Parts: sequence; structure tokens; C-alpha cells
Amino acid sequence: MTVMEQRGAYRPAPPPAWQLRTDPAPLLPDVEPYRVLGTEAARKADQELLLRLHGELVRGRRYNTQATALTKQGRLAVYPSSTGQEACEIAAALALRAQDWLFPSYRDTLAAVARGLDPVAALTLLRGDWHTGYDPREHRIAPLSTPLATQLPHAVGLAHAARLKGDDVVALAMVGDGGTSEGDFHEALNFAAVWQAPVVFFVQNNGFAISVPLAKQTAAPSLAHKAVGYGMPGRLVDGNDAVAVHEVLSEAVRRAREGGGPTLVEAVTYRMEAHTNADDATRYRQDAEVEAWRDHDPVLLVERELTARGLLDEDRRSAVREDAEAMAADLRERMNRDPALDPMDLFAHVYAEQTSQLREQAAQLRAELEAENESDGGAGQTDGAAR
Amino acid sequence: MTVMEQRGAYRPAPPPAWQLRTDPAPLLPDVEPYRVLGTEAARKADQELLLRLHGELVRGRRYNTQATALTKQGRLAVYPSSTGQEACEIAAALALRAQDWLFPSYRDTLAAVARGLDPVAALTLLRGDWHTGYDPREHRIAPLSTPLATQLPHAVGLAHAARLKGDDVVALAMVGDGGTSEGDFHEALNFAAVWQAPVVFFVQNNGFAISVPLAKQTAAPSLAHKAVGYGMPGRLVDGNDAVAVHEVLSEAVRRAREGGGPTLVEAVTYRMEAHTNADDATRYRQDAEVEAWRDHDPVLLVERELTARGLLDEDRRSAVREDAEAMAADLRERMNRDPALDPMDLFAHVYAEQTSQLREQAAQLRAELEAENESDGGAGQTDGAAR
Amino acid sequence: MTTVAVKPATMGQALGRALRDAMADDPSVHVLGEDVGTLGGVFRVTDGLAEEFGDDRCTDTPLAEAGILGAAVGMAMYGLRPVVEMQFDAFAYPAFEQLISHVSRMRNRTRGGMPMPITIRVPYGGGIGGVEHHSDSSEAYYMATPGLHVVTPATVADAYGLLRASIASDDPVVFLEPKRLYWSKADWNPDAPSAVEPIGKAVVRRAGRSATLLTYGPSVPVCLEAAEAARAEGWDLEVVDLRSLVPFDDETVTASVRRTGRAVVVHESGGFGGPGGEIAARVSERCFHHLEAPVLRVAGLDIPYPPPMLERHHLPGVDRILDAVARLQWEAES
Amino acid sequence: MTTVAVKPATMGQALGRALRDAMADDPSVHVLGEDVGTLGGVFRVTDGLAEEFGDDRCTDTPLAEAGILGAAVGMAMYGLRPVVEMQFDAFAYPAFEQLISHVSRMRNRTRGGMPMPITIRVPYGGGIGGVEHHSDSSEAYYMATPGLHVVTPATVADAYGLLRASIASDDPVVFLEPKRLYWSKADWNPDAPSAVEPIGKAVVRRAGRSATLLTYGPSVPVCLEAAEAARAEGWDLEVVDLRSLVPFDDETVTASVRRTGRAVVVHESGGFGGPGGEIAARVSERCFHHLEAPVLRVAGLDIPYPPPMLERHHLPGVDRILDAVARLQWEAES
Ligand SMILES: Cc1ncc(C[n+]2csc(CCOP(=O)(O)OP(=O)(O)O)c2C)c(N)n1
Ligand SMILES: Cc1ncc(C[n+]2csc(CCOP(=O)(O)OP(=O)(O)O)c2C)c(N)n1
Ligand SMILES: [Mg+2]
Ligand SMILES: [Mg+2]
Repeated sequence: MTVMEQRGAYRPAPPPAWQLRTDPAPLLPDVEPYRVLGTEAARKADQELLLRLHGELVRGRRYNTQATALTKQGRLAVYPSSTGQEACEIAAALALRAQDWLFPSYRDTLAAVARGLDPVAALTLLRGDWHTGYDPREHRIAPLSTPLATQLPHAVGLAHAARLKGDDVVALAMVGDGGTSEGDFHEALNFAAVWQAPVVFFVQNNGFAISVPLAKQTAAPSLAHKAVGYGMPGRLVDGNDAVAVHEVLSEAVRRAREGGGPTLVEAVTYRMEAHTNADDATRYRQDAEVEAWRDHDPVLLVERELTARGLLDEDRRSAVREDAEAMAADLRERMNRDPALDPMDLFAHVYAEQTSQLREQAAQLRAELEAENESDGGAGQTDGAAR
Repeated sequence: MTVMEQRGAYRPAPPPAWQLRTDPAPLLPDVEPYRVLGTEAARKADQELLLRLHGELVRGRRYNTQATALTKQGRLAVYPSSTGQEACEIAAALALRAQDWLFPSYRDTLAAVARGLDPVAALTLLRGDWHTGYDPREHRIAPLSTPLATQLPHAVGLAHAARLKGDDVVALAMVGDGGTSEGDFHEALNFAAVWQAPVVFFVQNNGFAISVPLAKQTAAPSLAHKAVGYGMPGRLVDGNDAVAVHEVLSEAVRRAREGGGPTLVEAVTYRMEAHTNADDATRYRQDAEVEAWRDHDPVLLVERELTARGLLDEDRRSAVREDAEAMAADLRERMNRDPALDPMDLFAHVYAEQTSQLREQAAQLRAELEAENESDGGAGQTDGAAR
Repeated sequence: MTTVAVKPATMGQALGRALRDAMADDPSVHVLGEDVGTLGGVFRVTDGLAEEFGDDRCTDTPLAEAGILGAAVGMAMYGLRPVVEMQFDAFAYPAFEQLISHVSRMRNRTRGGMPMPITIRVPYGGGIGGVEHHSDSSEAYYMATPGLHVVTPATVADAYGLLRASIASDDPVVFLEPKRLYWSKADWNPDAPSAVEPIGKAVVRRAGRSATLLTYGPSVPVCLEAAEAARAEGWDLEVVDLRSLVPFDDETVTASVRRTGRAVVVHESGGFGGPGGEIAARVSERCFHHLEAPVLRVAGLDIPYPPPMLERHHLPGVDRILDAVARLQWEAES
Repeated sequence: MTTVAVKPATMGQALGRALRDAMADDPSVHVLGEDVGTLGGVFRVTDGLAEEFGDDRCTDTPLAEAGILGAAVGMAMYGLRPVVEMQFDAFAYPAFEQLISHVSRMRNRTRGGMPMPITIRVPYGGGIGGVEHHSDSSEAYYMATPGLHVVTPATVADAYGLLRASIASDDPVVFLEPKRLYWSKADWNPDAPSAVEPIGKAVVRRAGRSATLLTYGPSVPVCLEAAEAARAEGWDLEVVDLRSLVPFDDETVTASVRRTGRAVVVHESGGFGGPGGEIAARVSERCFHHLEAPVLRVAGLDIPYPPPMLERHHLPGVDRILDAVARLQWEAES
């Protein structure tokens, strides 16, 4: 008996039933971010969509500059601008249907506004009169999430619940490149894949988490490569190409809706402004890097296509500009008014029913406010002004 | 001018400097777990190594059965057996050099013992006389970690610290399939890859997290596929093939040592016993599944190879058995003695220097113990017996 | 008149029954956690639920506590009423950020738009010979977090009633289950379980005149035992079971202490920074002129929870309670 | 005799200097956190450290707080002395499990074999107009955790001295930095910074006879202001700055309250389950017969931290402190 024959006799069974649980190949992203604008494919892009995206991008840009201006006037406590990332913000909003849910991060007020939320309501958190300025259920927009990545499991739970109820609802959750390092990112993606929940995870890789560049954040080939580790497809897209982002997100939404489970989308983009108005970006990056991205501006990319197709004449341009200016003027005007504040709200929503302690404390505050009012000669101190 | 020519004129630059940060292909695991025993390659396996592994596996198996027996006799509070997983436990220990560090999970007392730790010291936590029975720095074995996956960032920090100091030290951290779902798993792998820390993450995929089967834990093609999302190589190995596990871990350790950064190794294995002695595995799995793994037993696999090579005669068998029995007898005998307990230890190590509160409380306990002693007629109640 | 089929039940069984009845009554109640489905939980509290209601209503999750609680938040956002099981107290810590930053604040953040009717069941406390990380008393963390309710039963009947009330609550409840009482038994009628009272009411478990023991959860039986033993010393102790730490029932507590003039707070959780500080402080504020002695505390030691073989030195027992009672300045009365 | 070059410095600068000096004195001191390197931290406390000591000594980490603290545990295991920066109080919560289950217990777990000389710097408290999650006072959580020290400065000199002492401590210290005092200024000599006292000592910031205000961190200046205002009412208030919540300086506190016979605890953290409960309870236990009135508390409201435009109603101010002092049953004295 030869050694080989012997081995044949005792060749152990492989671990019973071993196999890869799913084929990794289709889960891996392409090597290059998906692009439409500036390629052949752009020619086939729907004209209406292009015009719609253009209008929204111009509005979005104007919204960003207006909000930043409001911080300088002391009308917003802080504003994390999405300038340069408008294609992502707009596409996220447009990819969703009315019944779908958006889970924005703190930088994504623009996505909420593009979804139809009143800009003033979207800015309530950042103005500081309350934590959330709208009813999430009415708009199907979760509160802007400040603790990074914590909103991702919420999106999974909501989408899962909707699916259990038999409702046709998709949740799209936004997170930054920095946020992907948090444990909640990992747990959310894993739950979503195991539950096959109808969720789209949308990472805006804008190159920085405040001052920390991507290279200090991850060593992965791309953030989209994380998807395979959860058994979901990962997609890479040029985040400044509104048509491409819109297409990729729409496809992911469709997939989710059809029972295909979650998708991880990484949009490669760039944060053109500082982290917030309070940040000084010159401490950690070169102007040259910022400049290099100017030619890849999301508004510019669409305008080039529209121009090439002869769809962007001066009339169109000024109509779009006027629309954006009107939005900005309205925002400016309304943000210049002091918000109505009622300190007694502090106690109103802690519990469904106030505890006896809170009732005591509310009574104390009421008495204080009355005393204040009296000593003011009844003029009443507005809290907004007191800031 | 044709449309194509027009397009040439405005083709936007791609996002500046975009490229995958590393080539994903070499990071992806093979489709089949790596195996040596039962294949051609087994013939080339070093004879000394095979014999060493065999001896350790038999001891390891005996250690597991003995420890489980001790729970029945009330000498251990609880024991999570690694029966069926001995190849992983032994290989983890043997892949490390003296200066390297082992970070075991709560199931990995055997790895600690195989690394040379006194079995009684390894079982202190599970006996319940103290939380850790040895000096981690002396043995370069971190405390057995009960909170799942929390030991992984520790391994990263330690390996990173050693590297910063210029020391040649590798950390090998063990975790279960269930543990990979925790956020700490994700954060640890990411830190390790970004820091290129000399760490080996060793996942024993034994099919279950208590009652939860892998299919409810993850939808990934394999757990090793998670590696690519961090930019480190993922390796898949037959966890019951001691030679294969030893080889894969040794290679990962070598890579780490040479500055190649971390590796994620998934060993496919099976938990032959219940989760712990307190668990009832019949509630969640079929005997048939367990039986299917019996033919793939790690001890058996090595014995087949040794037999095939004519290296396992009766003498050898009984020498190995006797060695294991001696270890078990010693363990049994020593575990049957009540451990020495000093309740005052409760206060000794909370802080480097006792706070005044703790001094007060220690004085109170001392007085209580004295009073107890007196009423015992000085016989002294041993705490071990009191359990 | 129907005869009531009272038979002995354990607290674990009563909790399981509460879950079952809540799920049967309200299809929006979903149970999720590690091993809660097929296995029925490591303490078997959820035994049978997956079978009766299906995997979608009682779900084995991946092993990640922040993910579990975070998913529950999302489920609650969509109108479900999730009941989350944390396997042991110390394994609730990974979910701390979700609990503090979201669960406790979501209603307030959204001006009531998004309530969080989530019940978080946490087996807590020691005395079961558990190895490290299996015996923590973490109630101080939860008490210090506005927006949460913190509830803990001490009897079989309360286990049922308080859990039903917690699940029915439109606010998040950290429901602390005293591990070592899981197997405690009492006569109880599972076919006509006790009426569900609202949470937030303490109860006098034993009336007495000399001093009040203020306690909850696993320490309630210990205090009752101490009260019996105290009779030999001539003390007639009142025992108040708080049942709910948030909301705190100042009324019942204050009335008792004003009546007796003396109080000892008893709990397993560490003393320093523990619940007893709050309780003693508020009793002192409210009853100052009725107090014959400072409010004393008998608590766990200010140490990490001990290994099983030493835990008896940590846990507040009858002797320490009686010692504290003895220090209530009785001479001042005479 | 050298002339001392005293010049105004902010608390932020003194903290930065403490880090610098500690790093210069001891090569095992490493700083890590989000944005601590190139940017110098969002409050600029670590400004210049990466430049002076290199990226390996002052490291920008990935954005994951459990990972940061977990890595610090491993670094401490290998003999380093990590100083971790949490960017804001609420962003320390993801690291809670590492803190409670490991950092606080590792020394005890290993019978002293593996001490955890980790300093965790946490900017805390409100009053800076921060949006949600940027103004928490989380000290109650840390106080309730045996094995941790909890330290918080109120002055520029203490910021330096206490941070140096914390880094030098062989035990983990949660070092709470009052955000709104970062820009507070005092004359201070950066070239001869104050001697480093051991942590655990309270200090009487203002001597007085009528009553004691027990406070710490951001509320110290408020209490000093209240004490000045109280003079008009005829009260001479003593102000004790606790500086360290753990260890707690019972000696200084007890001595003060025994002297004055009255006490009010003042802090920003919520009242219910907050640090004040412990402080009031232990003062009552120790000073019962010296007390003319119950120990009262002035604290933040029992609500989630309010939005910036309403935060002034939450924060304990001079008026609320004086109101509490007025309720200290002065009639009883006359
Ligand atoms: C849990 C948590 N940790 C820290 C912070 C503080 N923080 C706010 S934004 C930010 C950077 C976020 O980077 P990224 O996720 O890339 O989003 P981007 O700002 O680029 O949109 C940090 C660290 C936070 N909000 N939450
Ligand atoms: C953070 C945390 N959550 C929950 C538990 C309770 N627990 C102990 S072992 C276990 C299952 C672990 O499964 P796995 O990681 O696959 O390891 P195995 O038991 O199979 O070795 C669970 C849920 C724990 N120890 N730590
Ligand atoms: Mg970013
Ligand atoms: Mg397992």
C-alpha cells in the first residue's frame, strides 16, 4: 500500500458542511468610484433629472453659504457645512420615496432640507432653541445625530420593524468616514445583513474627521470594502457626481425594497470648508489640496453636462439662481427673528407623565421666572436675546 | 464638433489622487480553510512538531475532561470547555515565543496552560477564589477576558506600546465567532491596521455563541473576510487541524514581528460540549451535528498522520496518556484542596493606596471576622467551605 | 365565586409569564437579545416565547449590546414596543451610549414626537456565585440619567405586575431583575395574575414603629429577615420596598420615616456614589426635624464585585443591618 | 532670590503645560485621542505636543472611543502611562464598558500585578452654548465606580497641579475639565508651576462662619460669587472646593460643616442620583449633631441637558444658591 493509498483511507472529512456562506465576488466594490458625468454614460442621463439635480445643487450650495453666514451673525451657534458635498446630500434625499426614512448625521441638514424639511426646522439644533426642530414621524427624518454612527442601528431597527409589519419602507442612513471607525457602525451593518433589513448605509468619505485625514482613520482599500465582511454589497461612487450618486443610491434603495437586503455605499468627496465655522482647517491641511478639488465641484460637474447639452442658458441660470436666492433670503429673514422660547418646555417632555420631582422643579422655575418678570417691570427677558 | 469631442474638453478630473489605498486581492482569504493533515502536505510536516502537537492535544483533551469533572464535584464554579477546539488552543500557545503576549478569552484556559501556566492558576477565575490567579506580566498572559471582545483593543495597545519601545513582541488575541459581532472587535482591528501593530487576531469559529448559531451571527462569506475591510490579510484555516493552525498562526506571528502588521485568522472548528457545564446544548442543536464532527476530531487527525507514518506505537500512546493522566491527577488533587482565602484582600488592590473610606470598611470587616472567629470558638470559618 | 388556582411559582416564571401576556395582548411587543429565542435565555425567562410567537417576535440577535439597544430604538421609532434582554448587568455597559445619549433623551429631544417605550431587562446583583462581571449592581448609573425609569421587583407578584407595567409604559424602563431571586418562590396564580399597578409606588412590606429600613430588589428579603431578628433586640422595624427608584415615591418613604424617626437604607450596590446617597439625602431633606439619628446606609463595600468565594463579605446581611440599627442613637430617645 | 515671572494664563494653557511637563519628565507618558495631534485638540489643550514629542507620543487616533481607551489599557499593561482625551463628556460613553469593566478593575483583578496608570481627560459641563451632547456632567457615573479616581480643577493653578498629580498616579483618574473654565484666567507662573500636591485633598477657598458651600469644578466660581452676594444678607459663607470626588476628603469637609453647622452642596450635574446625594448623605452621617438644618442641594435640573438658549435655567446660579442658604432654618438659631 502506498503512502497515498493509505492517506486515501484516512483522509478526514472536511469540517462538516463547510462552505463560504455567500460568494464574496459580487460584494466587492469596483476599483474605481462609479462615475457618470464626464463619461459616455452621461449622455444617457435623463434631462429632467439633470435639471432637477442642478437646481437642487445650486440651492444646496446657497443654503450652505447662507447657514455659514448666519453663524457669523450669531444666529446659529455652529454650522458644519456640506459645501462640496452637495451632490451626496441632494442625491440621498432624492433617492428616497415619501414613505422611506432618512437618518442624517449632524452634517446632513441639507439632505433633510432637500427632502422637503423647512430649513429653519432643520437648523433648530444648531441654532440652539431645541434639540430637534421637527416631528421625525411627520417627515420620516430621524433627528440629526450628533453622537457619531449611533444613528445607524436606529435605521436598522426601524427598517426591520417596517419589514416585520409588511410595510414597504427603506431607511437610508448617513455617516462620515470618521464615523465608520465606531463600534456602532460595525454592529449596525452586521445586524442589517443578518436581518436582511431594507437599509442603505451611505458613507460620505470627505477625507477628514475634523483634522484627522483618512489615512489615520483606516488602512482599508476603500471604506466600501468593509461591506464584504458583513455579507452585503459595497459600492464606491464619485461623491461629487450627483448623477452617479443618485443612481447608486437609487439602485441600493430598490434592492432593499425588493428584499435584497442592505448595501454599503461609499461616496468619495471632499469637505471644502473647515469642519465647522469654529474650526481652523489651515492647521491640518494645505490650501493646494482644497484647490485641487475645485475643478471637481459637484455643481460644476452638472453644469458642464448641461452646457454640453445646451440645456443651461442664461435664463435657466438666473431662474435657478433666483430660486436659491429666494430660499436664502427667506431663511435669513426667518432666522433673524428670535425663536419663541418657553423655559417650561424643559420639563414637558422628559417623561410622558411628569414625576413629582419634576413637578417640584417646574414650580420652582415658574416662580423664578415670575420673579424675574416682575423685577423686569413685566418686560420679560427673552431667552434668545440672553444668549 | 462632435459630442465626444465636446466631452473631451470638459471631462472633469477624477477626484484628485483617488486610488484604492491597498490592493484587496492578497487580503482576501482562500475559499477553503487551509488544511495540512490528510493532504499531501502532511507528509512534509516536521515529525518533532507532530509528536509535540499530539502530546499537547492529548493533555489538552484530558485537561478539558478533568476540569469539567471538577465542576461536577463543586470544585469549579463553572467551566467553558474547549473540547473539540484543542488544536486551536494548543497552536495559539505554541506559535508564540516567550516574549510574546497571549490575550485569551474566557474559554481559553487551555491555551494559557499550554503556554506553561499552572493549570490551577489558570482556573482561579472559574473556581472563584480570585479574578485572576497569576501575574500577567510574569507569564505574558493577559487575564482571561469575560466581557467578549474587550481584550482585543488591549492586545492592540500592548503590541503598539512594545513596538514604540522598539521591543520585539507580538500579541495574539483570541475571540469567538460571537465576539466578532461586538464593536470592540471592529475598533481593535481598525486600530491595529492603522497602527500596523504586531497583533494576530485569532477567531475560533466554533459554530455557536451559547445557543446562537453562526447564521444568526453573521451573513459574511466567512469571518476571515472581515479582514479586507481593515486592510489586513484574512486567513481561513481548519481549526481542527493542529498542524495547519500552527502554521497559519506562526506565519501571522512572523509577519507581525517583521513589521508586516496584523492578521485576522479564522479557524473553523466546533464546540463539542455544551457552552459550559451549566448549559443544556440539546435545547438548540441536534446530536447528529455533533456526531458529524467526531470523525474530524483534532486528536484523531494528528493520530491518523502519526499512525500513517508509523510514529504512534503503543509505547508512545501510553507515554502520552500517562503524561496527561499525571497532569490530571495533579490538577484534581490540588483543586480538591480549599484555596487559601483572605477576605482582607478585598481591600488590598482596589487602589495603590487605600482611601480613607476603604480603610474604614476594612476595619469593619476585620472586626466582623474577629467576632465570627470568637463565636466559632477560634475554629475559623474557611471561606472556601462556606460557598 | 371562582376558586383561585394558586400554586407556587418562581420569580423567573412570573417574569416569563409577564412577557408572554404582554406579547399576547399587544402585537407591537417584541423581545430581543442574546439567546432569548431558541434557548429561552440563560435564565430561561423567555422560555417558550419564540415557539409561541415566532422568531420575529422573540429574536436571537447577534452578540452586540449596543446594536441590540440601538436596533430597539429604531423599532420604537417605528411604533414597536421592544423588550430588550441584557444577559448580565455588566454586559449592558457596551450599550451605555445608546441608553444615555438616545434612549433616555429621544422623547425630550423630539418634544414628545418620538417616545421610547423600551423595556431593558437587566439581571443584576450578586449572591449567585457568579464569576467576575456577572454580579454587578449598576442601578446608580441608571438613576443618575434623567428620562429613564428604574424599576426592580422583590416578590413574585411584583415581578409580574411591574414588568407588565414597565412594558406598558410609554417611557424607557430599566427593569432590574434580582438574579438571586429568580428562583425564589411564592404562591401565585398564573391564571389570574395580580392587577397591574402603575410604576412609581413603594410599598410597606412590614409595618413597624422603631425605624424604617428603605430597600429594594434583592435586599428586601434580607431586610425582612433582619426585621424578624430585630424583634429579639426589642426593635420593631418597618420595611419599605421601593420597587421603583425612578420615579421615587417620596410620599410613602417620607411618611414612614416621619413615623419612625429613624431610617437605614439597605442595598447591595456599592455605598459610595450609590443609590443610598440619594435616598438618604432626600429623606434627610424632607424629614430633618423628625429624625432622631442620621439616616444610615448599609451597602456593598466600595470595591469591585468580589470573586464568588468572598462575596458573602460584600453583601449586606442581617448582622450589618442590625449593627446599623443599633447605631441609630437610641440613647437619644431614652 | 529669583523674581517670579507671573503672568495671566488660562486654564486651558495650564492643562497643556501640565501635559507637556509630564511628557518631558517621563517618556512613558503618551497622549492619545481624536484630533489631539496636528490640531492640538478641539480645545487646543494638546497644542504643540505632537510637534515637540512626535506623533508616537501624541497620537491622533481613529474615531472610536472604546478603541482609544481599550488601546490605552493595553499600553498601560506594557508599562506606559497613557493620557486619553475624550473630545466631549457625552463622547466618553462609548468607552464605558472599557472604563467600568477593565480600567477600574484591572489592578484589583490582578492583585496589583497590573495597575492602570491611565488619565482620562473629559471636558465636562455646560455654559458654553454647546448643542446637545456637548454639555453633560457625567461625574455621578464615575463616582459610583470603585477603582477610579475622579478629579476636577476649578482654578488655573489646580488645573496644572491636579493634572500632573493625576498623570503621576498609579491608578486610573477620570480628570474632569470644566469646559467653561478653559478660558478662565489667573496670574500664574508657567516657569515655576505650583508644586504638585497629591490628589484627594479638598481646599477651603473662602473661609466663613455661617454655612458651608460644598462644591467643585465649574460651580466653584459661582459659589464664590454667591458668598460675596450673601454678605449683603448677613451670611458669611465658607466655600469648600472638593477638587477630588474620589478619594473624598471627609476630613476637610466634616471639619468645615461641624464648624458652620449648615451646608449646601452645589453642582451642575443633575440633582437626582447626582454627586450631591452622596455628599449630603455622608455629611449628615458624620455631622448630624452639628447640623442646624438638613444639608441642602442646589444642582442642575433633573432633565436632559437643555439646548443652549435655555441652559441658563438649568445651571445653578447665585440666586438659587442664596435661596437654598435662606432655607437653612436660620430661625432655629435665633
Ligand atoms: C461618538 C462621538 N465621538 C466624537 C464626536 C466629536 N466629533 C464630532 S464631528 C467629528 C468628526 C466626524 O468625522 P466624520 O465622521 O468623517 O464626519 P464629517 O465631519 O467629515 O462629516 C468628531 C470627532 C462625536 N460627535 N461623537
Ligand atoms: C459583552 C458580553 N456580552 C455577553 C456576554 C455573555 N456571554 C458569555 S459567552 C457568550 C457567547 C460567546 O460566544 P463566542 O464568542 O462564539 O465564544 P464561544 O463561547 O463560542 O467560545 C455570551 C453571549 C459576555 N460575556 N460579554
Ligand atoms: Mg469626514
Ligand atoms: Mg463560538
